[in-house]
Amino acid sequence: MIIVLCPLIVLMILGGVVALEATSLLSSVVLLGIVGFGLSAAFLILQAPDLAIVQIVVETLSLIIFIAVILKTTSKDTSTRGRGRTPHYVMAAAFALIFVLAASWALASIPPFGMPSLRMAEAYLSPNSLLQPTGAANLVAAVILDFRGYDTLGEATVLFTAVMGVLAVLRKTGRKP
Amino acid sequence: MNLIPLFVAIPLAMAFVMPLFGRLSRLLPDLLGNAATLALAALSCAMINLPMMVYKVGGWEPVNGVPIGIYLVVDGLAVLMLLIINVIGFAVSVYSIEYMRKYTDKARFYTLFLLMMAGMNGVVISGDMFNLYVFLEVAAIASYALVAFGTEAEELEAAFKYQVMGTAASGFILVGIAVLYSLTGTLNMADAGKVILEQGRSQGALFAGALFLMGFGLKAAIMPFHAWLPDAHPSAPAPISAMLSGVLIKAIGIYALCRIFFNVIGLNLTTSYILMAMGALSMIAGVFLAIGQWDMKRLFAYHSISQMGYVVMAIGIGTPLAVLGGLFHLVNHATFKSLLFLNSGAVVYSTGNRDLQKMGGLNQRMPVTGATSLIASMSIAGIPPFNGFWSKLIIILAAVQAGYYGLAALAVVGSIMTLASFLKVQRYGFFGKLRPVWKKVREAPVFMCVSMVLLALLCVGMGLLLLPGVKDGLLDRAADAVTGGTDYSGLVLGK
Amino acid sequence: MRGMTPIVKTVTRGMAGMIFLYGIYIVLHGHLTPGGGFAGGVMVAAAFVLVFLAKGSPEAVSEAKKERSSMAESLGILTFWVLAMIGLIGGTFFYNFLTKGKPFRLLSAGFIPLNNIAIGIEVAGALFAIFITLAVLKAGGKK
Amino acid sequence: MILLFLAIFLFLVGLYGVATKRNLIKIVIGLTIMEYATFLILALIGYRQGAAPPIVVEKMGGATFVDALPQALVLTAIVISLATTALLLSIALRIYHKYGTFDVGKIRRLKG
Repeated sequence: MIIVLCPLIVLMILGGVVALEATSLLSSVVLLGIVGFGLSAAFLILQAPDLAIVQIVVETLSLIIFIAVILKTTSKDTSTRGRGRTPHYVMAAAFALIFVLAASWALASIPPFGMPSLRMAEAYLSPNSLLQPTGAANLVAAVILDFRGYDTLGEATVLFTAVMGVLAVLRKTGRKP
Repeated sequence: MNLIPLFVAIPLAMAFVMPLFGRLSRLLPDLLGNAATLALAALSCAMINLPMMVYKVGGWEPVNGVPIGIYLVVDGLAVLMLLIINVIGFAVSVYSIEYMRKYTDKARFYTLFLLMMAGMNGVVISGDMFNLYVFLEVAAIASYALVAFGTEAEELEAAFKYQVMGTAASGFILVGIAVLYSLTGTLNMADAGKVILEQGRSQGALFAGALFLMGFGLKAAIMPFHAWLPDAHPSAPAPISAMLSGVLIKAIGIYALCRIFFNVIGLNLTTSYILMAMGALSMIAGVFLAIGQWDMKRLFAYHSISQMGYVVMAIGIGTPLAVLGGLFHLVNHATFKSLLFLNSGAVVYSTGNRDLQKMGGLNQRMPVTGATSLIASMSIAGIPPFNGFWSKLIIILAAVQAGYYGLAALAVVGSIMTLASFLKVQRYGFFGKLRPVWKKVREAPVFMCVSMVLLALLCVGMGLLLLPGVKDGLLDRAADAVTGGTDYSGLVLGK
Repeated sequence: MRGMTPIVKTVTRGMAGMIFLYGIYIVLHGHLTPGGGFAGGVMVAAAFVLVFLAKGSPEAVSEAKKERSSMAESLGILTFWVLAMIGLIGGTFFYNFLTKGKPFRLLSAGFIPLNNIAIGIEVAGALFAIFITLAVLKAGGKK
Repeated sequence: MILLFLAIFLFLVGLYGVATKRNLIKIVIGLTIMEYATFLILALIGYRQGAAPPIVVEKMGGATFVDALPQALVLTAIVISLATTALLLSIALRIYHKYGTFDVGKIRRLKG
C-alpha cells in the first residue's frame, strides 16, 4: 500500500516541480497532467473509485480549457526573474521550513494512517448497510446527495457562480460609453 | 415552519431565475434583485429576539448523540451578522438600480450580487465546518467576479491578485478542516468543540488553528495578509466596494475566525496575544498607509484594514466588555464604511473622478452626498454622538480595564489619525472653493440618494443600540455567544 | 474557427454519441455505481466539446449555443433547488421525500437519482458554456 | 505518516509556484497543484486499512468500508477547484488581451 503510494506521490511532486519550471506553457500544462492523473491513480489505490472517475474527467476537461486559453494567447513563458527578489525567496523558504516543522509536530497527534476515527461517518457506514437509511448502494452518493445534500447545493452554486463570472468577465464591453 | 433555510434559498432562487428571464424586460433584474434583498432584510429583522435555533437539514436526527447531517445554527452572533449583511445588502441593491446603469449586463450583476448574499448568509447560519467552507467559496467567487465586473485593466488585475490570494487562503482553510476532521472525526462545529474539549487541546488542534488563522486572516485582510485589499476594494464598482469593505470581510473573515477560535478550538493565551498583536498592527499601519492616499476609494480601503484592526484587537482581548465593543464596532463599521463607499460612488457617478486633489467644493453641487459623507466621516473618526465614538470608547475602556494600557494608547492614536485623514477628505473633497470644472455637476439620482440617506440615518441612530432595553436583545446576546466559548457545543447539541 | 477533415468529423460523430450515452448512463446509475451527476455531466459536456472542436461552429451559432447551455445550467440547478424546497414545504429543507424503494434497483434511494439528473444537466450546461465562451472569444484590445 | 508528509510537501510545491512564479498561467498551475494536494490529504485521512470502497454490492457480508465522508468532501472540493480555475483563467485571458503578455513584471499593478 504505502510501497505503491509513496513513489506515486513522489512522481506527482516531481511532475509539479517540472511543470512549474518548464519554459513552454504548453508543456507545463501537459506536465500538470502528471499530477492530475497521478492523483486519480492515488484515489483508485485509496479505494475511492468515485473520486478517480471524477478526477479523470475533470483533469481532461481542465486540460482542454488550459490548452484553449494557451492556444489563443502564447505558449512562451517570457517572464523575467524580477530584480531584487532574493529576500522574497528567502522568506518563502523560511515559511516552508516553519510549515513543515509545525506539520511534523502536529501530525503526531492525529490518528495513524489507515485508522481514522469515525464519529460522524459511523452512521453512513453501518455494517447493516443494506438497510442504511437512504437506500442508495453508492455510499458516497448517499452522503453527497442526501446526508449532506445542502453542501452539494452549495457546490452546484459555486459552479453556477463561476459560469456567471466567466460570462461576465468575458463579455464584449464592460462599461457603457 | 422554520424559516432559517430561506436565508439561503431566497437569494439562490432569484439568482437562478435571473439568467432565464432577465432578458425579457429592462426592469425585471432590478425588480427581482431588490425584491429578494428586501425580503431578506425583513426576514433578518424577524430573527431579532428569538431564542437560539438549531435546524437539522434533511431531518437527520443525531445517532448516539453524534450529529450526522448538517446543522444550521442561529445564535446571537449569527443574528447580528444576518442583520448587517441583509440590511446593508438591501441599501446597496437599491443604490445599484441607478449606479449600475453605467455598466452593461445588469441582470448578471444582480445574479452575482445575490449569489454573494446567499454565500454570506450561508456562512453565517452554518453550524458545520465544511458547509461553512462551501458557502465561503460561493461568496468569495462571486466577489472575485464582481471586482472584475468593469473588465478594465485595473479591475482585472486587482481581481486576479484577489482571487489568487483568496484561493490560496481557501487551500489553507481546507487543510485545516482536514486536520480537524482527522482529529475529531466530525465536521459539526459543536460536536468538534466537544471532542476537542474532551481530548484536551492537542498539537493537531493548534496546527489547525494556525491554518485557520492564515486562511481567514487573509480573507479578513488582517495586517500581514492584507496585500490584496487596497487593490481589490477600490477597483470594484462602488456598490460592490461597499459590500466588500462593509460586509464581506466581516462575514467570511472575522465572523468565521470568531466562530472557530472561540466556539470550536477555544481561545488560549497565545492565540489571544497573536490576535491582539495582529489587530494592533493593522490598526496603526493601516491608518498610516491611509493618510497618504489621494485616491478617495483607496484611502477608504486602507481605513477598512485599520478599523478591522480595532475589531480583531478587541476580540483578542476577550473580556466581555471588549468583545461587546468589538462587535459593536463591527456593526458600526459596516454602516459607515459602506456609506463612505457609496458616497465615493456618487462622486464618481457625477464627476467621473475620485482623485481628491482634483475635487473641491462639491458640497455646493451635491448637498446630499456631501452631508451624508460628513456624517460618515464623523462616525468613523469617532466624534460624539455618532456611533463610531461609542464603540471606540468601549474598546478603549475595555483595554484599560484589562490592563493593556499600551493597546488603549494605540487605539487613541489610531483614532486621532483617522480623524486627520477624514478631515483631509472633507477639506479637499467637499468643502472649500468649487472648481470651475465641476460647475455643471448634478446631484446623484434619487435611488442613490435614498440609499445613502438610509445608511446615514443608521449611522446616527446606531448609538441607540447601547440603550439598556435594546442592548440585551442584540449586542449582549452576540457578545455572549462569543465569550461563552465552548459552551456553544452544549447549547447546540442539547444536554 | 474552421472545421476539420471529413474523416475526423465522421469518427467524432460516432465517438461523441458513445461518450454522450456513457455520460447519461453514469448519471442515471449514480446511486448504484461509482460516478454520479458530476462525473456524468462532465462527460456529456466533453461529448459536446468534441463535436464543437471537430465541426468548428461559426460565431453566430456559438453565441446562441452559449445562451442555450447557460439556460440549461440554470434549469438544472433550479430543479435541484426545487427538489430541496419540496422538502422544506413538507417540513425540512432537503428532506428525502420519496419512497426509498428496493435497494440496488434503478428506481431506489428516494430523490437521489433525481438530484443526480439535475446536477448532471447543470454541470454539462455549465462546462459547455465555459468552454464556448473561452473558445469563441475574439482577441480584442491591444495585441 | 510519511504519505501525509509527502502530500504536505506537494502543497508546498504549489505554494512555491504561487509565491515566486511571475507568469499568470504558472500561478494558476501552482494553485491547481495546491488544491490537488489538499484533495490527497483528505483522501488519505479517510482511508481505512483493509477496507472496501464505499459501494455496497448485493449479497456481500459485513465488510468494512473506507470512510465515505472525506470522499464526499473531495468530490465537492474538486468542483470548486474547477470553477475557480475556469474563472481565474478567463481573467488571465482578459488581462492578456489588454497587455499582450502573461508576464507579471509587465503588468502594472501586479508587480511586487
